[in-house]
Amino acid sequence: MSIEDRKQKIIAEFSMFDDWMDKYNLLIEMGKSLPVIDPHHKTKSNLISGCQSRVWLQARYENNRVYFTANSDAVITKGIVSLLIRVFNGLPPKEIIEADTAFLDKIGLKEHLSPTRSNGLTSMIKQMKLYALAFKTKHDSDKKED
Amino acid sequence: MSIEDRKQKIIAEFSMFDDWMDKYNLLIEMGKSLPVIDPHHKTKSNLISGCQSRVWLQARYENNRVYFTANSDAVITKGIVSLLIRVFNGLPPKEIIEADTAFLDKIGLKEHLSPTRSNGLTSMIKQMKLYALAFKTKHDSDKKED
Amino acid sequence: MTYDIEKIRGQFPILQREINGKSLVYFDNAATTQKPLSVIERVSAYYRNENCNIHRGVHFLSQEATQEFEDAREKVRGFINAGRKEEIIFTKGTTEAINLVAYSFGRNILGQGDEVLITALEHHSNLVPWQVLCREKNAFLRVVPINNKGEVVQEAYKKMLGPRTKMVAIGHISNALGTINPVREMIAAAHEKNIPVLVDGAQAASHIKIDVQELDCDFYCFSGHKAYGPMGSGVLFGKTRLLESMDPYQCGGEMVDRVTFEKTTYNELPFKFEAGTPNVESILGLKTALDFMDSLGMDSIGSHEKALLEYGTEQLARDPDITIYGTADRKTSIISFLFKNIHPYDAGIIFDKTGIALRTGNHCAQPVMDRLGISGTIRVSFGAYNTIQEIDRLVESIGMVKKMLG
Amino acid sequence: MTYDIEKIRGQFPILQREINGKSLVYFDNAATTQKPLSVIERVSAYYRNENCNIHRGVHFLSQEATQEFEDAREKVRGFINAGRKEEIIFTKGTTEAINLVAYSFGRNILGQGDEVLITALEHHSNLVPWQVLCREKNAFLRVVPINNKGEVVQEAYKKMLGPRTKMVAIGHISNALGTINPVREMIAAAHEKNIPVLVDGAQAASHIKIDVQELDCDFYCFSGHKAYGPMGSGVLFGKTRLLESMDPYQCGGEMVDRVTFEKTTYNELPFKFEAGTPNVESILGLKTALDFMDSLGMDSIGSHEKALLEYGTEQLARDPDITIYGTADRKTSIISFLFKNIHPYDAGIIFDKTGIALRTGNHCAQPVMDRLGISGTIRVSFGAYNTIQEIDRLVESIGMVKKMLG
Ligand SMILES: Cc1ncc(COP(=O)(O)O)c(C=O)c1O
Ligand SMILES: Cc1ncc(COP(=O)(O)O)c(C=O)c1O
Repeated sequence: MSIEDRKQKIIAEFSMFDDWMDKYNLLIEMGKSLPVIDPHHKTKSNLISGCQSRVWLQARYENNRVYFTANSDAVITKGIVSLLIRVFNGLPPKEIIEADTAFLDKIGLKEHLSPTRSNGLTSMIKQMKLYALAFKTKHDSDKKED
Repeated sequence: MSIEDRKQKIIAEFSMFDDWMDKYNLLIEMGKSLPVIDPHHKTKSNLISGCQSRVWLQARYENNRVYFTANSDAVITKGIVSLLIRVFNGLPPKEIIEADTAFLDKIGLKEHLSPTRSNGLTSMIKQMKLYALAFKTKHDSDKKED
Repeated sequence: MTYDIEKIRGQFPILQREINGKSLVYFDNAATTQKPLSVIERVSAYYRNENCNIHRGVHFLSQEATQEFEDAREKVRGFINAGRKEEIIFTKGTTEAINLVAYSFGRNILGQGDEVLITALEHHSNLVPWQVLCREKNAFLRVVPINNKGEVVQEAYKKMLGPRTKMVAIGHISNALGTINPVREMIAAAHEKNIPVLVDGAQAASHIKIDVQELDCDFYCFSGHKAYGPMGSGVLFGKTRLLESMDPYQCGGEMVDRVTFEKTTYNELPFKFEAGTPNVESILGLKTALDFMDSLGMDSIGSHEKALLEYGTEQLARDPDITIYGTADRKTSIISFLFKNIHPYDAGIIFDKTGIALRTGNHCAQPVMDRLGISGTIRVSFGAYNTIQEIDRLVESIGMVKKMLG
Repeated sequence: MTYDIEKIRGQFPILQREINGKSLVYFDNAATTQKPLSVIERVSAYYRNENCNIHRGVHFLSQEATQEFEDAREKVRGFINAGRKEEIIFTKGTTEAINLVAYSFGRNILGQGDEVLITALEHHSNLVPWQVLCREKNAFLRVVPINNKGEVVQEAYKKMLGPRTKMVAIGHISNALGTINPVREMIAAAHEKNIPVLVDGAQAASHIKIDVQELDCDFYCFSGHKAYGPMGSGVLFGKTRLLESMDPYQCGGEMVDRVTFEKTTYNELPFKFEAGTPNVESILGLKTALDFMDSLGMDSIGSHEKALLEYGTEQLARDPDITIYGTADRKTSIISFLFKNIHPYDAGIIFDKTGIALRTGNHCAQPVMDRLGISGTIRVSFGAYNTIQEIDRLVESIGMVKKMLG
């Protein structure tokens, strides 16, 4: 599924509900399907700074695609990071780097887009893009050496 | 003349005019009758700080009374210091120390009462009272030693 | 005089606001208070009719605004009962005030191996400046411990006042737990050993009557924005003798007397410490804010807030899923708590959705959290306009939080 | 687009005011500008509907205000064309910005015997902080001379950029004389020797388009209150690389990442330099002020003010009793002058009585006055809302001054 399709699918899922309570319940449910980070990756270096809740995020590169796992001690944060992973998982680095994340606005979770440092969404997205960038850079330079 | 009488007289003189121009002309005229400070007293230590214009003020103590001389390079300032001297000159220190100078408000020169540091009126009054205080302290201690 | 809560609320336009379809319950007063109409209008009137740069102008606007500005200084003097107007320095807030003292006073008195004493309750603003200073001077930052109720252990404090202690810096009221410290006794104990004391009154100014002469503190500071005044207004009180002995902090316009390239002499107090164009607007607004509090009476505000604290504590304490942090014998206006098994951040989001503005996190007091073995709390903090009904709304929302997240 | 002066004036309520029975002519813009209604209303709306403490709150008000605050940062970035938003630090004004750089940057790079270069035109705020720093470091403050027209002598400047010069700090526009310095060339010359340059833009921000990337300055600062914005708002731009290398200035809330009693780690840019509760009100107002200027266009403001400067200069130059100080080839918006035989203070009082607000004195630039051999000047400074008719009023008042005092 393309990144656009993924976003549309998520928007559709959320648009089924009018009520914030239902939206949040859905978000919390989604958190439960998060590809959970392996406990031994729950290290300080995988901790995303700037969140009130703790979020660990780990990435690996396989067949030119990036795969993420994550976890958080807050269930709403967990829902959000799982949303992001649903959108980004298994994509080539370039697509992740260039991805636009305004869709979060459309699903009625606008409050998480504000630049307050407490929610850390910005930090999460930044970290995912940084991973993608690192893999891409490595990939490109490996190629050159061939 | 008592200090009260002096103030009343000045208030009466100014109340003859309605117009600020006439009041200021009177003030400038009054400046001309200032007991002018002797040039050799125009020293740095007699300079009052905090005025945009320079004001020198000197005091002497004679027969238990304080006498002032002064000068300024600005004619309005000169008028103001001469007003003050008219009120304070030749009084015993105690009366100067306790004097209330709100009469300046009554003569339509309120702007000079504001605590801006540029006009220095507050500094002038403070300096005159300080002189009076110094003379009184000396006087009292001289007496004790008698 | 009765405390007419509806009339008081009517003075705060923001309380009419709806958030997420619910009328706003503002319980984040320890972060910043809302502003009464009188303050908002004072600021607006200033810009409409009076705005100018003060102190050195001879023109009418400047004279008028200078007068108002200096009247505000006199008002602040009276509000905290300082002896002299010159002892009131305007800053942009508590943080700047403490940095000023650390820089201009602390650097002079602190030598290698000396000690600065703070408590485990301090806000970062009354901790990091001393930490940085101590590092610069190879001195030690000593921390008086707190007990499980969140009270500073007084016996420990007295023991820690040692021969190397050069400065004590203590909060009047803890912003994380609401504890009121016995500052008067603590100051007396420090003074017995000739140690100067700074009191961080950021959380006190809007809740209790402050009397710096009675406290006999050497420095006292607070922020206007936490006391119904505009942002950007702050107060540092200092004893004349100490202020006179200190070097300036920031340098520039206003704080100088005579400037040449070779040498600069400084202006007299309080201007020596007020470099740059003063924030006239915020100081005039602060005066109006203090007038507002005086019109209610600090005692009345205090008893109203006490009633809220008691009722709120009662309600929360009754819930077996809630733990309250900070149970000092003397506390005010703040309830910090946690749910069992619910992350405070999650709870905060649900509270917000139900129209309740409160704060979650470490409240710029990480060491307090470390001491309590938690990463943060949910903090409800009251102001003069809060009501019992709003606490009932909180209790309702607690139900919602538990339903969704429990 | 035509420059509709009546419409512009209509946006400034204070211009309707009468002073001493005359309508106010406000010619003290270099001290502080008046505020358009949009700014006054922005501040008021903030306190009525949006007020709260930002950045760490999860509640709606805090999210919303944080967004607005960070939008304002982006607006400032665009206004001075900085490359990155993180390079914009909010301060309370120019004075604080320069003190920050002197403290956090100057102290690191300056050693014994090194030199800081300023010009003879500087405002005290861009002089005293360097003087104090040099004294602390046993370094030297070098002053580039000006010629009789009030221009920095460029040959001297280039010669003085020596092997010990570690920092250059220059005003963009002189507040005493109106001289526009060729900062771009001066920066290029300093950079050839790898010397960083701070530009004090306090007098520039409201008059000319600023482009920090084109200037290639290392630091740039200005005050909101001199650019139609609220008091208490200021901007420091710094290049990322330099800001990253610097220690924090003030310490407290907001600027920390993790705090323990042993050690504190600092927040990332720009927050590392923004300790304490930010002055949200003033920064939102500043954004509106920049919007106001953009809506007129900096070029239009510039040509309007140029016309005022030319007309005013012409009128005053024609009077044989008047001497104009500051006749640089490139100058803006400021006329400093003196009467023969009339003290500027006396004149200022008469001007005030006729409703004209201008400034007399040394304009916080005593060294400039010393250089010109005078104790002060009468300064007229223009803003976007001033008119030719107001200059005619000035000329009328000059007649009055001479009649009364001449
Ligand atoms: C050239 C210049 N630099 C610095 C300043 C200081 O600005 P502020 O007082 O807003 O800090 C001013 C104005 O007073 C100025 O004109
Ligand atoms: C106890 C305490 N001290 C200091 C501060 C810092 O105040 P400000 O951010 O207004 O400088 C605060 C509030 O943030 C506080 O609660």
